[in-house]
Amino acid sequence: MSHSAGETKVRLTREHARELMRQMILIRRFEEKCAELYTQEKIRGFLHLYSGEEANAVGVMQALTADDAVVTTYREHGHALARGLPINAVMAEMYGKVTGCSRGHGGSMHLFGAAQRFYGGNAIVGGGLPLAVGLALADKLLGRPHVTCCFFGDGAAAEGEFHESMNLAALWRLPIVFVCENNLYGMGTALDRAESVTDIRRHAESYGMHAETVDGMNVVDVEVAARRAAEAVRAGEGPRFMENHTYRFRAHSMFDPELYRSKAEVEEWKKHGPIVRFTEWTLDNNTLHRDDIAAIEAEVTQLIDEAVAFAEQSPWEPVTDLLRDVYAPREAGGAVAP
Amino acid sequence: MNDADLERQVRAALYSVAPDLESEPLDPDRRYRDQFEFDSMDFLHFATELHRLTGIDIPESDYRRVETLKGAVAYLKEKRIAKGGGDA
Amino acid sequence: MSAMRRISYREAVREALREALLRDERVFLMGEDVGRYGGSYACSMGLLAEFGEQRIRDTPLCESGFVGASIGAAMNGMRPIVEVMTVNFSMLALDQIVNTAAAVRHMSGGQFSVPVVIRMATGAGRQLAAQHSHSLECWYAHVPGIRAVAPATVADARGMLWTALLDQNPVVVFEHATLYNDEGDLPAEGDLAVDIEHAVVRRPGRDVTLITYGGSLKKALAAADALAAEGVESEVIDLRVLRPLDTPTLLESVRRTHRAVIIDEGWRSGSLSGEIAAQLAEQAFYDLDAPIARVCSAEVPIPYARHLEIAATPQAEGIVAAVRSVLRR
Amino acid sequence: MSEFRMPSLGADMDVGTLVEWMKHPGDHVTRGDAIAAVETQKGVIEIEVFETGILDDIRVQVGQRVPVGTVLAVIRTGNEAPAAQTVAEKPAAAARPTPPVAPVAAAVSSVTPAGAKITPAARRRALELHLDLLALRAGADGVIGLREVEASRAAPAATASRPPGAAAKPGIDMSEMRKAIAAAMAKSWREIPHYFVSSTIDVEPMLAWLERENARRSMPERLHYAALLIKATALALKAVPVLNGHRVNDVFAPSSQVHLGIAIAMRGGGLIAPAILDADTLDLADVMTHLDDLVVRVRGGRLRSSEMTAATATFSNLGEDTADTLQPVIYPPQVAIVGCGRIVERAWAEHAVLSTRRTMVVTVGGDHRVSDGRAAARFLGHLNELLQHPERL
Repeated sequence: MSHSAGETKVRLTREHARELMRQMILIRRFEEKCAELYTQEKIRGFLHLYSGEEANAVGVMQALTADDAVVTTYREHGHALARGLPINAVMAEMYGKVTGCSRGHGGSMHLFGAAQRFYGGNAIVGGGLPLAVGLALADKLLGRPHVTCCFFGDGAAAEGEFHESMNLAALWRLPIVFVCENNLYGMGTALDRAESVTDIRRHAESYGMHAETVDGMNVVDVEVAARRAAEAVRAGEGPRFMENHTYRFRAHSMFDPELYRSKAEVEEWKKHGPIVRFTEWTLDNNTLHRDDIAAIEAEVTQLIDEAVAFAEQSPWEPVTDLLRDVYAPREAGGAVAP
Repeated sequence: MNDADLERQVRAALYSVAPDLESEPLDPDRRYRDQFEFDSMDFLHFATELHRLTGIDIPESDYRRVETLKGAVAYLKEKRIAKGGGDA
Repeated sequence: MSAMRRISYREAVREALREALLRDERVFLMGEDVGRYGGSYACSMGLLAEFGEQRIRDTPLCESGFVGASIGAAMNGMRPIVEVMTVNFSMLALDQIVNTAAAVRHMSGGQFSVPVVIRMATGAGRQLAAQHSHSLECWYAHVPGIRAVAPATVADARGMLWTALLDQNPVVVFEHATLYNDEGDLPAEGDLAVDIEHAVVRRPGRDVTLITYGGSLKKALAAADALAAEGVESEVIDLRVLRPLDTPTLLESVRRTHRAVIIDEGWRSGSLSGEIAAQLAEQAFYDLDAPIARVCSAEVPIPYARHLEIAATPQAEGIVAAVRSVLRR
Repeated sequence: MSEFRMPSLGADMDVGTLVEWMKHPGDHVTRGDAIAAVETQKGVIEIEVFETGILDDIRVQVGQRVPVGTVLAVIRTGNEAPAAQTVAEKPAAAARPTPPVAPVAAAVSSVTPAGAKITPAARRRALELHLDLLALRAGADGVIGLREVEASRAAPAATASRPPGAAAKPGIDMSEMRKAIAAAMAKSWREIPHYFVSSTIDVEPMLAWLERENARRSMPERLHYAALLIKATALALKAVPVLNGHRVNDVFAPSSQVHLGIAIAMRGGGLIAPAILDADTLDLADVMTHLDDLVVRVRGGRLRSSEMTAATATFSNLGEDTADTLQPVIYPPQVAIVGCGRIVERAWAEHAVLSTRRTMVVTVGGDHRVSDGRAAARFLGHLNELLQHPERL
């Protein structure tokens, strides 16, 4: 494992390694279950899976405190679980049940968790970036020492909102860590067919922002880079940008024949998947043992089974509540001009 | 403004309320309501119209004084003098 | 009479695209994932191989940019067909469509036209929740300078595109996403172009006029079938063109049936259904034998859960109930 | 394209004489505009257009007398091309048969039974068929639609024939008006078993308040005591619903609104009772404004059709220098009428003290088929109470 990263050290204890492994496996198995449930029509709508990219969510979240904010995309199951949204509520949301983390209103693409400051999966490409700018602006104005972490894909870099947000964040020196999960394809369009400059990091640099490229298939590398970025941001240095090179093992969504890439390409990347690599590395240096991983698998399987049972048994939102939550009630005690 | 002018104003107010009276002979000494079918609503309209034409305010207690053509002319004359109004 | 064949709405769109590309060299297709991916709804599958990258252009995710570029290309001699994945995403291009495409002809004093065709999927029904399911056609139908059409049948999906390309004005085409798998019969050969000016009576009837378009047409027809069993003969009108509205066809029908039910997947407030109701009230008031009824989406962003999505959007049962109410049954 | 027809303005109107076109061909007309004046038995009434468009193709000329329902002109709406000039005798389009110009036309009312809703299509169809809207029976849901109109058409009882009116001449034809009053009052007296209940009301507080009030008001804002009586009558009617509404087809339908007909004498004889709509909800200044306006227009011979048909009860005030009591006759299909005598100073005993007071005898004429004297007495009690506190009106 090559974490040559200098100033920020990660103490990779056995417990921490086990936790990183547990989270990545939880996300992987959770999504595999979702794919299965999708084919059984328990889950509907679009289902965008994160398989192969788990190291990014798991690694970055290690650098955040409970008070930091997270904004993400429609491929956000991993972020939600790594951020600590209850697995039962996430699974129930996939089912559309009222016990879901968004009461079944949002589904796979719109997981929200106010308690975790998880500001949702946004299904408009690039739509989360200006939102993150605003969250960070508010924290700055209110003098809070919080960081906003904004995840997005490589496809977003082509949107105007990406560039507008980079500029605003840098101009106002806002406390944001931008995490571009570059998985090489915006849906079915390869990066080099969508971007004149494929080093997305360079876009951020052009706005005067510190940016670095990270191996997004290596969870420890991601964690180290994220801690470095978060510390700098928290120290008041303005926004930071991470371009994490990663790869999605599964199709863009469940309904995607993958005409735009070869099977061989996918198989080659799978050999270097984040779980495969972290397993090899921890076994090689005896941080973890095969028994540990078997135990994690067993534990995760049980959690997922319980989550499915919870979702199955959960009630639907009554249709009479259809119009619930369209408008917020007036703020209590708020002054109203006569 | 002489009496003839004032009489013209009174007649104008009267005929605006009841155009059909224009062709009828008008006895200057008799109350309108005794000569024509002229009720209290008509009278109110007449008084208001006279006020509009002359600018003179007629309190309700003076209504009795403008119930005839002759009375109305005399009343207007008196009020104009009281106001110090000339022909300006 | 030529032989008939059965094809899907998706195939009809693809055939229309192919025909346009073959007939007019100025035509090119542009949009997100229209090439390698084959179109997010697979409408352009195979076209990249046949026509090459110059004419089947994958774009980055930059709706304002590529829609704006199509406007420029149209003003400069080309006939672009742009695909925007969904009407929700078209909001990112709304500035270019409304502030430029719709306005250029008028604000240039007639010197420039914008003969672009912008296609987009619209509507709910697939549990895609609040950022992929809305019916915002009304916003485009609000804007002078734009022609807005909604092919609801395989024949219209096949035939509207060519006519739209002949139009010198920006034409926005709304394809309801629940229609792509529907099948219909088309002549095997011949000119399949159809007009994009008139509404069409899809089912004649004497008792009530159901006015609808796009994805709601089949629901209205299903409701008409159910009502026929009760002895109610519904006339079903497919608007086809959302701007400019073919009001005479609507008036002719309502003056005969004296009753109108408008089915519109858009929200009721400030909607196309409201505009139609207003026109009927203005021009056919004395012919009405019942208040105009509307079946629209509930005033809520479309929810994910299946039962809530169904409850939020027009359904045949609701249409039947609305018809019964205007018939006072 | 829509047709502007000779409207039916009352149960007793079957024909009308066009006396004025207030707009010319090619003029723009807006829904609600009075565009023509029609002479009826009741005088010249301005008639409104219910369409916005261009007045096109006038088919009836000034001086022509035509049955209700006859197309007077065509209103061109939208972007339609102007109609080819047609002669007045042009037969009506087949799709919308105009009524035959027959010597005997059916009596048609545009008044609907109070409380019933009639659809626009049904109203037009009924007019085409010369059906009396008052005779139509609503469906179970209280609505008169095309279905009910067609059903009534099958039942001939819904139509009533009336003798044709005498030839008209422009202006207010007093003999015609006398005839109309005669017909309506004879029908009322023949069919309605009237009862009369009277009270002498102390109007001293009302007049004293009014004198103070008028002293501080500018002349155009001054109130006539009739305005206070009208407001108080409307409020008292609201409290006694059995006096306020229409009786049609042996069924009394109370009205939730009080549209108070105001009997206004024409100079030279005759009486018209157009309504002040929702009189109970207006403030005194508004009542006064409406009253002024009605008086001026009645005496100028200009009324609007809706004012002629809406009244749910009628108010009649004899006025000053007249007589002590008025026993008024009900105007059908209404079921009550309130008559006020002149204001007279009378000796007044109260709390064992004798004084003089200005007083007025108020009489309610009621339809005994619908209400009893007790209801009228209750009304008079309310009215008296209201008039003792004029400042609250």
